[in-house]
Amino acid sequence: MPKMTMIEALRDGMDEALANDDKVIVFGEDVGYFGGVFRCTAGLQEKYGEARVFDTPINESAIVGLGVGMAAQGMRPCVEMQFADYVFPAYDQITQEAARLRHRSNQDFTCPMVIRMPTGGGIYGGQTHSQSPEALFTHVAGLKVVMPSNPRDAKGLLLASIADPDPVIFLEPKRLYNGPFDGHHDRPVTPWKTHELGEVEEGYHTVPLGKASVFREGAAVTILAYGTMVFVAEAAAKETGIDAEIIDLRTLWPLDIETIEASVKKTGRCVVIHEATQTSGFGAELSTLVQERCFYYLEAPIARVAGWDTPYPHAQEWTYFPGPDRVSAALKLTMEA
Amino acid sequence: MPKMTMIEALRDGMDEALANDDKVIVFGEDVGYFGGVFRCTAGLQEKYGEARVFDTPINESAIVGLGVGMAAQGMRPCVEMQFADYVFPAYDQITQEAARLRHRSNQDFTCPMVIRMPTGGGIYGGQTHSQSPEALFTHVAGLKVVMPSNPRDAKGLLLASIADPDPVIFLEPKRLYNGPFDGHHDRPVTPWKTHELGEVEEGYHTVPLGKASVFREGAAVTILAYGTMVFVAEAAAKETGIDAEIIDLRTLWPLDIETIEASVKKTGRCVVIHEATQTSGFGAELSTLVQERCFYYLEAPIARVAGWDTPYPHAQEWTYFPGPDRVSAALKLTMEA
Amino acid sequence: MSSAKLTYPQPPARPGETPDFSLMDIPAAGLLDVPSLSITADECADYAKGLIRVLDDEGRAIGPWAEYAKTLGDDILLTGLRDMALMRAIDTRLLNAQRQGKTSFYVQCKGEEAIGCGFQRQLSDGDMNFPTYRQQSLLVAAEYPLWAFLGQLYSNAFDPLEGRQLPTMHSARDYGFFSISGNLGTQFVQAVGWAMANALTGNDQIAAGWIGDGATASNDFNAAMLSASTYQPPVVLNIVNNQWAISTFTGVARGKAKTYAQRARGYGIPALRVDGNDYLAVAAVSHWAVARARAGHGPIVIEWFTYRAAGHSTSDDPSGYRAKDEAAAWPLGDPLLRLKDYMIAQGLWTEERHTQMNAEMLDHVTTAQKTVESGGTMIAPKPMSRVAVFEGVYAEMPWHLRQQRQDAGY
Amino acid sequence: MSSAKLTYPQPPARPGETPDFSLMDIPAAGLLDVPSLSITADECADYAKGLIRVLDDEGRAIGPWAEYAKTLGDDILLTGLRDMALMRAIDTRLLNAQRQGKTSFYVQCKGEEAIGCGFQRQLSDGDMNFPTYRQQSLLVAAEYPLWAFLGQLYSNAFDPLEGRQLPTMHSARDYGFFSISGNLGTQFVQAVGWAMANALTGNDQIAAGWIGDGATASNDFNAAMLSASTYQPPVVLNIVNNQWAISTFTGVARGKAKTYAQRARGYGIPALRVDGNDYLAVAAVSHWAVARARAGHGPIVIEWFTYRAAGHSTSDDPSGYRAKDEAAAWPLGDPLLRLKDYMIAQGLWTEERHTQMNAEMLDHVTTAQKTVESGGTMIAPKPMSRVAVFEGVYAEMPWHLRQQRQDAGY
Ligand SMILES: Cc1ncc(C[n+]2csc(CCOP(=O)(O)OP(=O)(O)O)c2C)c(N)n1
Ligand SMILES: Cc1ncc(C[n+]2csc(CCOP(=O)(O)OP(=O)(O)O)c2C)c(N)n1
Ligand SMILES: [Mg+2]
Ligand SMILES: [Mg+2]
Repeated sequence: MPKMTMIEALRDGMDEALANDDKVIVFGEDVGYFGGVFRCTAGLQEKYGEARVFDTPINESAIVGLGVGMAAQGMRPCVEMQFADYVFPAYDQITQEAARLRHRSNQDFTCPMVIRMPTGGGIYGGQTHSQSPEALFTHVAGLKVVMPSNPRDAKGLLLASIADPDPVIFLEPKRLYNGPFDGHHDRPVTPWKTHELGEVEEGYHTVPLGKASVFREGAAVTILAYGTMVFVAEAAAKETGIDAEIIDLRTLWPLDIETIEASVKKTGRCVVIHEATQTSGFGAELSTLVQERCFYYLEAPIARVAGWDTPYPHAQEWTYFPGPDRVSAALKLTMEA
Repeated sequence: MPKMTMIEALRDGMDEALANDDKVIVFGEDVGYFGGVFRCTAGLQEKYGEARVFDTPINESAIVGLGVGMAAQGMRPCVEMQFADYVFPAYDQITQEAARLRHRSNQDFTCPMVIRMPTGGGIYGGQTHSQSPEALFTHVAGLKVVMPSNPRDAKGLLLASIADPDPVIFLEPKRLYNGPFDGHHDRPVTPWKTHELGEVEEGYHTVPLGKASVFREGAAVTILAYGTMVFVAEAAAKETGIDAEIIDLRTLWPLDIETIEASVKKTGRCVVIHEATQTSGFGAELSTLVQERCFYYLEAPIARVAGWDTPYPHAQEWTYFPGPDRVSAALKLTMEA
Repeated sequence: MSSAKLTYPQPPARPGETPDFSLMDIPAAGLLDVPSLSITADECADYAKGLIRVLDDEGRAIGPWAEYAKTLGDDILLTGLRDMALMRAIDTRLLNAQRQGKTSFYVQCKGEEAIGCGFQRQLSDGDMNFPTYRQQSLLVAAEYPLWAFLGQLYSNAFDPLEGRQLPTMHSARDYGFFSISGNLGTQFVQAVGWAMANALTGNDQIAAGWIGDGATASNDFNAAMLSASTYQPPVVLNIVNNQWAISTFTGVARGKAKTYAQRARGYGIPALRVDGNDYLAVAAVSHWAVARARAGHGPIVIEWFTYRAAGHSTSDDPSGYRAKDEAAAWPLGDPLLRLKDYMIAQGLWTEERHTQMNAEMLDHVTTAQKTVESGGTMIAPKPMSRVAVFEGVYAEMPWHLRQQRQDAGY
Repeated sequence: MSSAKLTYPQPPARPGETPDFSLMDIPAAGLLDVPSLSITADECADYAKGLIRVLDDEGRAIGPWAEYAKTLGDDILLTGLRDMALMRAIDTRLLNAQRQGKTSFYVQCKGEEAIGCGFQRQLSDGDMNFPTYRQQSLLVAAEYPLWAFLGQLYSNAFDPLEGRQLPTMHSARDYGFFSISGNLGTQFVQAVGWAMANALTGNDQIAAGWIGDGATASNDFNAAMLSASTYQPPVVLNIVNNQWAISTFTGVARGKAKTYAQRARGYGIPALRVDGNDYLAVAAVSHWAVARARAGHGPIVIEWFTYRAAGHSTSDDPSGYRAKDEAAAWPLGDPLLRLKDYMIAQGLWTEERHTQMNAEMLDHVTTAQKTVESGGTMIAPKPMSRVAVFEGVYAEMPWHLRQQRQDAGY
């Protein structure tokens, strides 16, 4: 299997989708001629033409609003928000229009659309290039929310999302674009080509939505993670020597509750981690579901490790980022409890 | 003390604020000449003039965006979103601008602004006149989120919010505008004048933000509720005969964690209820905080009762609404567990 | 002390004052030509400032647009009259039903019937409207079955949407009527997206966006205008300027611009202003605009100049913010009466036939109403599908909704 | 088969092609009069289509605006030259510092110096700009202390924002520079709100909004225009049209409209188009516009016509999307050189003094840089206040942040 970065895998996925189904169109700010500020769509306009891959004005609400109209009329738009931090002008179109169109019209109209967005920090982007808005979408009925943690899943999940009959929020952990990042920002970056998950299936191949993957098996404690935090969890497990089972959610909603429940009932302990600010983050829903369903199996309180309840700072981003040390501390506490 | 509906209490609060501080201005769609579609600002333009109370174009982003600029320049805007369902066009201005201005400018600029919005269902308003978006604001660092459940608190909390140095999301449970509603939609409405909480302090008087009130004392189980659900909780407690302690949060964020912790440690049981859709709702944060802080005191799983994860339906709104029967069932389960 | 003073746009009259439109300049009928389908924004300054009218103040059809209207054939007159009469009969009966507590909510089209009725008749199969709640006249002229129309308003067993949506928020794909959301402005840009899909798939269909004067203030008005200008899809963007947005005078949304059509021109989109209470002008301009869009000349904006004769909705009482009888004082009259008078003058119609037609229409609606009410009303409700709450959130119901449906007891 | 075809606006040249502005029509200098301060949108059609220029292609100052500029006194020339030279020196040094890994990010103002430098010098104390990241020239002309300016760019102990914000997102209330957010468009309407507060408190101050050509597409552009038109506050709304939005040709945001100024006119706001690379034109029009706003004639829009000579930011390489040396081909030249040549022609300046000035400026910046770098760089960082992360989220730190601060270890 070819080795790819996550950027290449996403590009390959869109390439497959464009080749497979002429209803698929790709657009967004700078995604056309130039191929996106992260180059995820580089070369696609040249290959498929301007009618399939094009630049838009800087208006996220228009990008999604046009997408809703196109999707309802049978196209399959796969649009890009240049950064997740800039999705909010489109928040009304996504949550009040795309999310409810099928329901409110009694399936008279539907909205098969994918909204891609580079997510999370760790690139010194400051408060407007670092946010993780997943919880602002998991609260909204009618949306699916996906976040891959590696190139292989990225391609498969993206193709599954484009094929999905409903709107999908596709969050791309930009800190993982070029390599698995474990939170040790002071160490050299390992590129994806040195990692097995950098091996990506060729051709059209999907990873089903709604299925988590057990990233690392373990018996002592369950770590629920997604995106960038998966590798941070791995680092913490290794460094503490705690036999943690790491579940990579892959799809945040609808959630793969069986896999989670089975794991926590096995380990009796659970740590929930994410990069987004803690309060009302998706971790709260995870912690609550685990508590509701595994209460009598729990040997320790469910711990949360998340970003602080502050804007994402620029110079102090490693103070903000919930790195291996904070996760390790939570793991130890949970084991000792 | 005079008896007021919640609408009159809110109007009285804005009247006091306008009289007290000439930096206070009130504006929004139809709030000026007409006094708002719920009449909350009726008479205020006549009393204070168009420069203090005025109509705006139908552009929620402009309403908040203008408010940010005015607040930064020393005014104290108290703006109205005609319905909470229509706050989303302003979501970018609220979460990316108002919420972060103080922090990002290192206190060079601040944003003392109140954003009022009629919230919740029960008035056959369908999916665009019924939503409860609180969790979409509690996740955002820099915002305060307030929701009164009665006229007395409504006035006091509104005046405290207007006096607050930071942006406050002020959610008004519209089903409680005219009387305490316990979820029994098939029974006659009791007006506020027959309820002691319809008695409102005269003059300038605040209810501090960040302080919950123990709405009903009890020893068996703690119910965490806010807005409309406070009276639903009361009905469920009465109908089940369960000695439930009902905590009316009043301020959702920053949360009065001491009061909550003390109560749950006393009762050992907790039921969290809200009208918003369940997944990633504010109940998830409440349940998680209680679990994290009271784990060893819990004798039963923390239960959640919330709106279903669907759009708010029109004809079937009582199927959607988490009424006394659903709360009672959860209470019983929690007691039996 | 500053010299800067803020302005707050004021309506010509408020309650207690006499309605007054004397300062409103209303160009005479027949002044404007029928422009080439390929007219540009630069070329249409007069159309954005002026007013396309066919029927003059004496009820005569005059000028180039009258000629153009003739080419649409004579039967458009009777069709238009019947469509508008039916729309008004529905308003009458449904307002009544809501007052009786049989339905939860209603919005009247009253006074604006010509716009939706006249426009719809110029569309072809496959064309799609993105309407607002006040453009139900499009459905009437699309010959949407009355039981379905009323069923949605009664939110009962006859409701194609199974009670999910607020009355007047219809959805009828096969009748060219996109699902109404209730959020203002959002669907104007969706219409542009739909039209782009039409062009991309080369299906020869067009889309029509609809927005009220008040909602032109919404940000997605900009999203729609700019997208249409940049990509040039086959879309007709309709602005229904009925002078009011609930209690708010149209000047608040228009600002210092003289017309909404001029705002569209600023985006480089040609725009016309039309007497929306003149069925012949509506039919003619609609035919022209639809032809232009279909011919590939790109987007076109039409400002329909009209007056909201009724309250905003059944939740609204206009006596609190506008002058009594302002509707009666509207200089461009009532679309139904104006067309009727014209047809009588042409010898194509009589008072008797008109009275008879109105009676028939009321009858027609009343009969349908009886049938639909057998499905339940707000005061005498019948059980509704409660599964409908959970169905259609996603194409396939995920585990959490299956579980919630069970918890709900079905 | 449909006749509707979508259009996708194209730049005059792409990589591999020769830069080409031949189709761009650039009116001659001196054609437009200085209008009355009370000019209306209707009256300024020529100003929205045309281009206000003082310096002609031969570098002479001609026409009514040249006369007007003279009334600002001769020292504006040297001041302007020095401001622009300092701005460029900062660009040179900071680009370099970022390339060396000493800072995380930088945005050059290069080629647009005249606009911010010329505008700021016409403002008074208390006036407030709502700038974008590329208008740091406003700060230079406001004589913002260099250590603070650079401190923010180095995100170190010298940073007034204590590292919270991305470099170039300055905030300097006392220098009339509003905190930059980084989200495009949002602050244009905030400027209108600030100006409304000015009018409401009668403080005689004005506000100035700034937006790029690409960001005019954002929805809050509409929010700002409409609010300004409706309430008429004392605000100057500046559109910096530098032909590019990262890799996107300005035509994508402009659509089929010929200018951005015309879009403003559609809202009923008077709008002028100005050669942004002509310091004299900038100073004159800025003085006029600020006077108009302060005098209470309401909002005014200025489209500054210029060219983004550098890459979008240090994260961007324009060779991937635009023709090589396009900046050099820009028909309106370089603002610094044009002013220098004019001053030399006027006998007010010499090549020698110019070279000397540039050297001084570089020196000046380099010295400040040394001091500031002593506070730490990205490659040789020094500990930063980590409490700053938690402070200022609210006026008073709530319990959960106090706890998180403890958990963080300080
Ligand atoms: C985003 C949004 N804000 C506010 C509302 C509430 N609202 C419903 S109708 C209306 C007035 C609309 O006026 P106009 O656009 O002129 O249409 P008309 O009712 O006159 O046909 C308002 C403010 C809404 N539905 N959506
Ligand atoms: C809402 C939003 N969307 C996207 C971006 C990403 N972005 C940053 S700058 C930029 C281009 C802006 O171009 P323009 O407005 O012309 O300003 P210029 O950079 O040319 O000065 C984009 C798309 C953003 N900052 N905010
Ligand atoms: Mg209207
Ligand atoms: Mg630009």
